[in-house]
Formats: sequence, structure tokens, C-alpha cells
Amino acid sequence: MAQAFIELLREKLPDAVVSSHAEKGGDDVVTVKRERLVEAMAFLRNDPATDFKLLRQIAGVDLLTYQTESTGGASLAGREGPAYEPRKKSPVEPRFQVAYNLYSITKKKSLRVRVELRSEDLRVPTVTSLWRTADWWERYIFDMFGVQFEGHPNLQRLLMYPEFVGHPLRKDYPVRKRQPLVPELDFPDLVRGPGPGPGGAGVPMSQTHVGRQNVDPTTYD
Amino acid sequence: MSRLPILRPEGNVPESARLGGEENNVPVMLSRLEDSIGFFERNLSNALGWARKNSIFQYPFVTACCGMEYMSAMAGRYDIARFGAEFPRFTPRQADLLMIVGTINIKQSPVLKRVYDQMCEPKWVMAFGVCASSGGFYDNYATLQGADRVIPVDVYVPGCPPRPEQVLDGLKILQDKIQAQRHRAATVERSPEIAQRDQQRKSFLGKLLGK
Amino acid sequence: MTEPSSEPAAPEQDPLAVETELPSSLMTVNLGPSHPAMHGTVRLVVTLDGETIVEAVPEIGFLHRGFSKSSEQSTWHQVLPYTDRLNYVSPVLNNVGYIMGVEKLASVKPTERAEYLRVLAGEISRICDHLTCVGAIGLELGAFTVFLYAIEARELLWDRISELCGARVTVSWTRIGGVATDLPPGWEEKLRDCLPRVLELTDEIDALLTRNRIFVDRTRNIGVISAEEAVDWGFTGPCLRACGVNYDVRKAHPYSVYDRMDFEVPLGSRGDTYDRYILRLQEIRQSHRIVLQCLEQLPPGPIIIDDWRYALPPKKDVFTSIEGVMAHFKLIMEGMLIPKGEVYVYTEGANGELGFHIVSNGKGKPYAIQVRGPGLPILSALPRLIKGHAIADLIPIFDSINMIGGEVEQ
Amino acid sequence: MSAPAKMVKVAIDGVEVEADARDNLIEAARRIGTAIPYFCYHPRLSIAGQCRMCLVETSDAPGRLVPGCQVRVKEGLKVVTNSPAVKENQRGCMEFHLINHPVDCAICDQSGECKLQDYYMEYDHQPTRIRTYKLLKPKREVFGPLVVYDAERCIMCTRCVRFMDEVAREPQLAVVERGSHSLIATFPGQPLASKYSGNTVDICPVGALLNRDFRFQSRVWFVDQGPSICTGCSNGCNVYAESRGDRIYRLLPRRNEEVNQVWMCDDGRLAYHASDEKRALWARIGKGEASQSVGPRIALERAVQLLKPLSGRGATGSLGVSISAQCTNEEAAAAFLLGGQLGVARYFLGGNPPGDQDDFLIRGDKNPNTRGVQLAAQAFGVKLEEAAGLDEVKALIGFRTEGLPVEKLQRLELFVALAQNEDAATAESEVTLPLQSVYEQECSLVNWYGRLQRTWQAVPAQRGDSAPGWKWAAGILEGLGAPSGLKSAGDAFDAFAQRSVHLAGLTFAEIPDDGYTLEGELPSEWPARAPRPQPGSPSIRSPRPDLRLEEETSGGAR
Repeated sequence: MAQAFIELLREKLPDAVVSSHAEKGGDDVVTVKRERLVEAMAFLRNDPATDFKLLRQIAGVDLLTYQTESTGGASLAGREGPAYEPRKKSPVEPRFQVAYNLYSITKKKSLRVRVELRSEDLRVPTVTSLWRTADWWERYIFDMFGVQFEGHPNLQRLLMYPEFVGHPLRKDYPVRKRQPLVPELDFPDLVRGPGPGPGGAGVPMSQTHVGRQNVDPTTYD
Repeated sequence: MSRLPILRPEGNVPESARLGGEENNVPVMLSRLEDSIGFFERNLSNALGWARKNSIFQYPFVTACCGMEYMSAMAGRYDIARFGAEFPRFTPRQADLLMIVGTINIKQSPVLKRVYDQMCEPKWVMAFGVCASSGGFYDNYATLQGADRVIPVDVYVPGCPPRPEQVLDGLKILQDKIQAQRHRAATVERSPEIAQRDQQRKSFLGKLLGK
Repeated sequence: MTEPSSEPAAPEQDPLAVETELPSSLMTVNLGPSHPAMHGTVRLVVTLDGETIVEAVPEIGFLHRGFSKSSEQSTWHQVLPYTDRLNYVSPVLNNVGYIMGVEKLASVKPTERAEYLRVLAGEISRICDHLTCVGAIGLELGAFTVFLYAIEARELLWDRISELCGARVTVSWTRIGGVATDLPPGWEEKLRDCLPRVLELTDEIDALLTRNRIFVDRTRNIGVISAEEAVDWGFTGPCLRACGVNYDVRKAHPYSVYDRMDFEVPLGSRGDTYDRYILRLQEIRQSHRIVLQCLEQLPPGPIIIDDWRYALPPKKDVFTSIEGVMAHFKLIMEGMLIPKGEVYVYTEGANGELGFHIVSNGKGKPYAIQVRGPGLPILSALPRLIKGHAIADLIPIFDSINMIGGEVEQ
Repeated sequence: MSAPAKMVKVAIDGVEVEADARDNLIEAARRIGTAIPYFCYHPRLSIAGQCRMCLVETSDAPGRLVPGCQVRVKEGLKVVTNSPAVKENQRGCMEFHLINHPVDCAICDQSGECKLQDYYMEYDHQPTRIRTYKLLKPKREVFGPLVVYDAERCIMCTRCVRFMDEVAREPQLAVVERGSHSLIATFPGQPLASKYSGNTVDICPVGALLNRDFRFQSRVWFVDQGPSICTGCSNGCNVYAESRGDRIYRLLPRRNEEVNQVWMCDDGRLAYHASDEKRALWARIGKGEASQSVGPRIALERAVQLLKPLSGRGATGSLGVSISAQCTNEEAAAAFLLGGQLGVARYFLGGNPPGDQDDFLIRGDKNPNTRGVQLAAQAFGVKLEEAAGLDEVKALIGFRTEGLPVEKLQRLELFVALAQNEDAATAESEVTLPLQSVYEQECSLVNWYGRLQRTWQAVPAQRGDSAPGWKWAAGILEGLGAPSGLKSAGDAFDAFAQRSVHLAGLTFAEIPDDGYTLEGELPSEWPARAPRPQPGSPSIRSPRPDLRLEEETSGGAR
């Protein structure tokens, strides 16, 4: 496992490492301070003892609803609630995580370096100077989560169009909130549900196959 | 069950779609004169339809997974060329049939619209696969819920992706549709001059036939 | 790997070129997203100096269809169809990659037969993927015959896949702890019958292209990238191995039953378009070896685990017992309750390392899931690969990296 | 609740927990997120120990399993909830509970929120070992107007029996027969007619008791839950509205200790029908045959056109504004703003007629916001009259039309209605502007004892042209050339709060999720069993807190 590399990192930059743990299934995760990210990454990449030459992916996680989300099961138990405290939970902070999945081809080891971000301050230094491939991954994270990568040469949306407002992979972005570029024909449709009209955006999954809202019932026989 | 009203702004409907429904509105009883005019026109129309349906030049607007099955439909085993759709033209100006092969997302939709607008009349559109027909199971912020929200579609081929046989079936259906529609030299909404000219011809033909 | 005998020389200055410097200005050409010369839906803004590409800026996202967001709305098994459509040329490999992540979270080990079946179908898919890529290179360099041969070989395999999985392309075949269907009767013989034909067609493609003067001239020393640079750009899979870096997840971290398979990892030396092409041909042959070994070693036994928390109960139990119907109901409506955790799972996809970064919050749906499509880093290096080449070379380079919109743009 | 809790330390699975000495093991374990499964236990009912699902090991009884619902915590107690013996008992319990359970999930309304399903997946997940036939019992026993019973699905937790005994205090249910044949029954000739019978459906952990109103209407995972306030009476019970599309499927009680605890009445459960049926959907002008739907913009223009000439005449008493007690605070505030602009001198209070009352949750005033409208009138310095005074006006603007006398409306020269439902009054209106129901908008209400509570947009789908009342009023005001600046419900509420002595310094965003009680409003008499805000609790807000603070600091010694 990659614990040895984390120890190396701790020795080299003792104040950069916030914490580290091993996930189930053997993923080693080290959380580093945002301010020391580039330094730590440079060490991990360039030091022959670590040699993480391959940046596989940068992933983002939005923890907004991590504790509070319910999938519908056991909702009855939830309704009763514990007798002594209100159920409402505070939002999770730090809300965002940016995870860098690294790999060392020579050492055959993986490591995940993680940065935690509070929702009011979404800035991370860029690592494009270390890995060329970080360019698009950081653009991807910026596009999907709105994390600002400071010093990135060309921080623009990667997948969405420039007119798009918001960051779709954030948990508070409604799944069906579409922002059309071309005026769409909004015709009543039994199967497909409403078009992009009022109420058509952000309707829950359960509604998609009902499709009768916003439609004058007299248009059907 | 009665038909659902499909509302389309009139300007967006191609000639083919506007004409398609007229066949049903032809009165059963025809006078001799009108019959004789209909005879020429119908035969001309049939001939044009036959010619058009058997030489469909397709423009494969390939975006996604359906492209794999499009390849299969085009290649040796299924060979879409057997049905006159011989060779894909990769430019819209040379194509009759726009095959929307795969998911159209919102970023892509202006491109699709422009490609469609660049095609010359008469033109037909086939929604190849579920995504192009209805958005499929990609019901989210990124995806257009069917290409027909942007451009009119003639034939919908279901399947995710459709098997090549289904594609061929869709092509045959389109051919039937092309054959059945009325082909004319002018559009239905004739300009006043053309309408006047037609009227003159009609009276001329009436004189010719001794009436 | 085999070297062609007609070794073309490195590009050298044409001695006849007297006047190389013509007064000219740069021209910007917009290729795509729907362009006659491109496949896929990438938009390339190319700046040209005459025929030479000075700069290229790719813009992607024309096939972005919200894989992550849709998956987060679906139960763990409902994500499978979305993974099919990532790399839609080799869906089984995506299925396997994703389901391995879920199994890692749930600490579930699939049955042995299922492991073999996954490798078997996965390698068939890999062959299909490489055939498509090779066929497309041929097609777009004018060798339509190659394309027809490749597609015919692919059809043969897809027939087997559809008999085994129930669909030609989008199979959604794996399940947590196993696979959906077992081999149908007589399938092995059918596969053994068609594999030689596939190899034969592959050989024909080999014969048509590998020593073809035109093809070699169009691909040799075109789109060269060095090993260090390739790693820096995040290359994996055939594109990385074409540069000579020996990194294949199947060998480096043998998952499933790859450690019991005897196969080689072909390596290139130059990292050019030709190497990427020839490497894929070699991999087809290696995958063929794996398929045969799987058939030989395939053990009997169940194809899915017997744990009703993760695997659907047999239909007989569902219809006749409350336990069965409850398990079925909860698994379908709420999904498997996968324990909390965060994994990055990586497998060897057809184009390189296919990674899934999955976060579970203990509920029936993935909390977050993001995919590392092998094509994305490779595509991001496209400007680097085509810089300095003629615009006509863009097409073979673009084909040889085998950009698949589904996995790149998610 | 009032006495300070005595805290003791116990160890649950090796984790030290500081628990209230009155907690049982289930509640103590819940504090650290450890789930001890249970069917029959309910925090608000007596302990029955029927289901045996919560058996755990404790240091007090080594080698034995004790019920976690019945055993109280005590200092130094060690509890084990995950030993093999406990797990085996849980598995065995589930197997026993399922022996005679019918294969009903596909047709059962409870599936999706059924404890049997949840616990089966968590604690059992084994195939059945039963090879015999299942016991047949009565299905579809209609217990009462709202409740239907299926004996085969019943696991005899007796929660419903205990609820009727202890909370509703109308013991209408009992256990009859013995052993596996036992079932729940009503007494001969006495249906389950209590006004609180719907709660038995909520607390039933399985699909034995079902709500006849909701039965077979929707699967529970297709409906979306949104927090709101019941509009059935002036108690203001906190509810969840469960909806799909624009239709509400059921109301469920939402926990609020000081209003409704976790209960609600049957009338309240059916209160959503008013917001589902006979809705005024489209903005229209004209009455009777001549009426036509013209869309919100033209309807607003028409309303402005009709009202503009009257704006000077308000003071003479010929133009009146009628405000129903069904209006939200925001609508009331907007109505008074509009009235002020038009110079209206006469305001009328409408609303639903009073009805039954009891000593628990049901209040006689069947309007959710009488107090709120009165407070708003006070804040804007106007007097609310009874509907009898309508004889003297010639034109009327009606904010919600409940209880407006039709014969008096027919006499009017002009009637502009903002209405949620089509009724006799909207038939008389020259301009009808459709309103959203409380469940569809963000708003605030004040209940009978002065508890200010807010709602959220529980049903997000847009329905026809409907809009919140303050939005229509803002539109009219803008047309009259006096833009009100009301952009959101918060603006409308703030316009009210700024003027009110009770709400001074409060903004919409500051209203807590479970509401404030405005102290000055607390009535002296109180129904016997109704939940009551605790004195000194932070959820009581006194008027002008700044003033009060001064008094306390200066005269603290007294």
C-alpha cells in the first residue's frame, strides 16, 4: 500500500498533511492543505522515491446533502424522530472536496490526494505546471463544481457551453434544469413530460412519465 | 384514441410535412375535369416519389453510440445501399435525409438546427435511436429531450441503439412516406401570380377538353 | 511487435523545395462539431500556415449528456446502462470497470465463473473496439475495404455478444457479484467457429494496411509523442504503450482472473500513428488468446452470488415468498445499500485506463460518481500531437487515438 | 420536559454515551447513531415489548437478551447491540414476523416505507424456510371513514391500540383472538370514528392500517415530500405535503413539539382536497358566459383599468377590500398596501364558518390565519368589519373568496376576485386572478395562539396562471403607478413586520423552521391536552425585544 509514500510526504512537508487514512478496498487517501498543495504534489511527482508521474483524474465531491439525503426507505422511522432533538442537520462544511488520483507507473502504487474546500472560498492552486493533463481535468472540475483553479492558463468551461449558468454537478443544481440555446417547441406530450416551460425545469424524476402538468386538460379528449 | 395535437409554428414545417396530410382531404367524388387534372398530377407525383425514395442521400449526423449501429447498417452485412441510400454525403447541402444518429444535447442543438437549415428542400429527417427521438434515459440538464424539439422529424427509429434491421425498417417507412406524399413543382401556399397562372391553365385545359 | 520491412525514412527537407517561404498569413479553419472530414463531435479550431497546423484548440462537450448527474439519480444497478454508453464500442469493459468499484465498496467477491465470463466477454469487446478503430483509420484514409472487413469481423463477435448478453451494443450485462446471464447452449462452439474467421479478417486487414506504402507514409512518424510526454499528458492504454511504456492494468494490477491468463503486452517504440495502429492489431491477437484460455479454464458454478442484499433473488422465490418479493422490491425500488466509502477503481479499458471515482453514502444510489474516460487526457493532447503536421494528417492522428465521445464527454 | 435532564453515562458497543436518565436503550443508542431495530416501540406511547426486535445484551443481565425499549439506561451500563446472539435474535424475529405475511408488496400501499422491508433487508435477507400454507385472515376490514385494516399484514405491535387509548383517548381498537390468529378489531357497532384515526395509519409500521384517502393513489416513492402548514383549522399543525406534479396526494404530520407534536387530525388530512379540486386556474375577465381566459398580463391590465377610476373614491366608502382569514400574512399585507393606495376605508374579514372544536388539536376557527390577518390589520391601522357591512360598498376587491355572501356580491358594481377555488363568488367577479394555495408558495401564517410559522414551496409545480396574492397585488399597484417593490414573499412579510409592534425587527428569513410564538398573543385559557409552548423557551418571542432588553438590564434587581 501507499502508506509509505504518505509517511514520506509527512516527513518532507510535515505541515502540509492534514490527515490520511486508508479507505476500504485499499485506497490510500491523504488530505493536504490547500496552500501547500502544489508543493506536496511537486514532491510526490518529482521525488524518485515517490514518482507519481501519472495524474489519472481529478474528481470533485459536493458534500452538501451527504448526511441528510434520504432515498425514501425508512422514512417512517425518520418521521417519528428521536424524542429529544430536532431533526434538522446543519449543512456540511467543508462542502467540497477535490480529489487527485495519482499513480506511479514505476512503483505500481496509487494515491489519492485530497483538498477540502469551504463553500465560501472555492480556490485551489493549479497543478498544470506539474502535469499537462491537469489542464482539462481542472477545467472539468471548474465546469461541474465551480472550483476556481488559481493560475490555470485557460480556465473555461470544458463540457458545458459558455452561456450555461451554474455548475451542474453541485448537489443543489436541479437535475432537469435545462438552459436551452435554441428555442424549443413546447408541445404537450403524454410520454415525455413538459418541455422547458415553467415547471418543466427541475421536475422530479417521478414526474417524467406523467407529463400532464402545465398542459390544459382540455387539449386531451 | 384521438390524435394528439402536435403544435408546430407554421414556419418551421417543411413542405413534406405540410403536404403529407392532404391526401386524406381529397374528396371522393371528382368531376371529370378535376379527375383529368388529378390524373396527370398524380402520376407525375408518383413518378417523382419513386425517383426520390430510391435515391436518398443521407447525411449521418453521428454523435453517439448509435453511430456504431449506423456503421453496421452501412457495412457489408446489412448494406443500407440496397434500398437506395447508397452513400453518406457528409455535407448537408448534398443530402436529402438527415439521420440524427445519437444524443443531441443542448450544446449541440444549434449545430443540428443549422445543419438542418442548410439542407435543401425536399428534405427528410430520421431520428435514429431513442435519444434523438425523445432524449431517452438522459433526462437531465444537458440533454435535449428529442431532436423534434428543435427540428421536425419524419421517422422515429426506436432502440438504444436500434438494430440495423430496425434502421432499414425505418428507411422503408420513410420511403413509403415519400412515395405517398404529393410532389409538385410549387409549394402549396402559392404566390398570387402562380395561383393566377394555375387558374389560367385550368381554364385553358377546360377549353381544350371542350368545356 | 512486427516491424514493416519497408522502413520509411524520417521526414526530411525536400531538396526540390526552392521557395519555401511564401508571403502568407495564418488562416483559421473551424473543423466540426459536424464536419465532413471528422468523425465524432469534436470541434477543432485550427490555425493553419498554408497546409501546416500551427495551433489547434479542441472544444468538446457536444456529447455531454450528464453521466454523473444522471447516475446520481439512479440506483446502483441503474447506473449500468449509463456506463454502457460511455465507451459504446466496448460496453462490457465499462460494465466490468464500474461494477468492480461497487463490489469493492460492498466487499463482495463475484463467483469464479462470473469472473471468467467477465474476462471472456470483456476481451471480445476489446477486439470489437480495436477492430472499429482500425477500420475507421482505414476508412478515413480511403481504404473502405478495411472498414468493411473490420465491421464484418465485429458483426461476427457482436452476434456472439448478443447471444450471450442479450444486446449487440449496450449490454448492461454485469451485476453486483456476478453477471446477468450464463452462456447459452452451444455458444462455445459458435464462438470457436467464428474466432478463426475474425482472426482471418484481422490478418487481411494486416495484409492490406501494414505494408501498404500509402498507409505507411500517411502514418509513420506522424503524431509522434515521447514516453515522458505521454505520461505527462495522462496517456494510458494503447496510446501509451505505443510510446514504449509498459503499463497495462491487466498486468500491473491483475484484477479478475487476468493473473491466470497467459498473454503479452505489445509495446511500440516510436509513439506515432503507425505504432498506435499496429499495437491495436497486436492486441486483437492477444485478446484472442485470452478468450481461448477463458473458454478452456471456464469453471462450472453459479454466475452470481447468493446474497439477497446485493443480488436479486431467483424469480421463483420472488413470486412465491414474501422474503423474495421484499428483497426484489427493495433492490429494485431502493437499490442495494452499498456501505459508505469512496473508491477509485481502475481497469484496462479498450483505450486505456478506465477509472471510476465512486462515493457512496450508504444509500441505494451512488452519492457521487465520476469517470476517468481514457480518451479525455489523450484528446486533450491532440493539439500537441497535430502541431506542425499537415492538416491532412489530422485525420489519421485523430483516428488513431480513437476518441470516443461517450467516455470523453460523459 | 421542563425538569432538567439528569445525564448518565452508558457504553453502547464500546462507545460512551451521555444519555438522559429517562432514556431507554433505543433512545440512548440513537444519540450516537446506532440503530436498535423495533416495531412496537414508539417514543410517545407506552412500552409494550410486543415485537422482541429490540433485544440487546447488557452488562446487567449477562447471557440474556433484554428488550431495548423497556430497559432504562443507568450509570455505567454496558450495552452490546451487535453480538452474534443479538443478530441471531433479530434474524429469527424477522423470520417469525414473516411466517404468515402475505406476498403483498406489489399491491401494498406501505411498500417503500415499510419497516418489514427495511428490517428484512438489514437484519435477515435469507430465503424463506416455510413450506406450509400461510394463515388466512380478514383482509380489507373497513375500520372507519379513513382507515382500512388488513389482518394478514398485521404484526400485532399494538401501536394503534395504544395510540387510541393514550393519545386520542378514544379506545376504539382492541386485540382479539389469540396466538397467530390474533388481530386488531373495532367493537361491534362502533367504527373507528375518532377524529385522530389517521394517526394509526402513520404509526403502523407495516401495511396493516391504510389510509382510504391515499389508498391506491400513488406509490410512496413517486411522491415528493415538502414541509408546509395544514390549512384545515387555526391550529396550524405542521405537515408534510406529498405531491407529484401539481397534485397533492396526502398530508402527513411534521414534528413540532409545541403545535402538534407528531399528530394531526383527520379533517386536516383531507384539507388538501380544497387545493386540488375546483381550482381557479386561469386568469380571466368577464363573468358568466362572457368570461374568457386572457392570461395574467391582460387580466392585470383589466383590473387596473377598472380600479383606477375608483382610487379617489375609496375614502367615501364605496370601495371595499375583503380579506379572507385563509389569506397568508403576505397576502394580507399586500391587500392592505393595495387598499392604502386606493384610499380604501372599509375592510372586511371573511373566511370559512366555524366548526367543531376539541381539547387536543382541533380548533373551532376553520381558517389558518385569522390571527395573522388581524395582526396585519392592526399593523396597518385599519379596522376589520363583518361581512354585513358589504351592503354599503359599491365595488369590492376580494382577497380569497371564502364566506363572501353571494347575494351581496351580485349587487356590486365591480368585484375583483383573487381566488384559489372556483365558487359562487368567483362567478360574480369581473376579473378573477387565480391564487396559489398555501402548499404551493412560500408564506407565513399565525395560528390561534399567536405562533408565527412559515411554509415553503412544498408543491413546486406551476398550476395554471396561479400566483401568490402579493404578486397580483404588486402587479395591480404597479399598474396604478405606485410600484410597491414587492419582489418576494419576504418583501411582503417585511412590509407587514416593519409596521407591527409584535413582529418588529423580524424578517421572513429569520422565522425559525418550527416557528415563533408571539408572546403578547398567548391566550390565557388553554385546551386540556393541546401541546403548549413552554414558558421561557427560546421559541417564544416577545414584542419589541429591544425594549424588553432595556427593561431587564435596568430593573434586573427587582
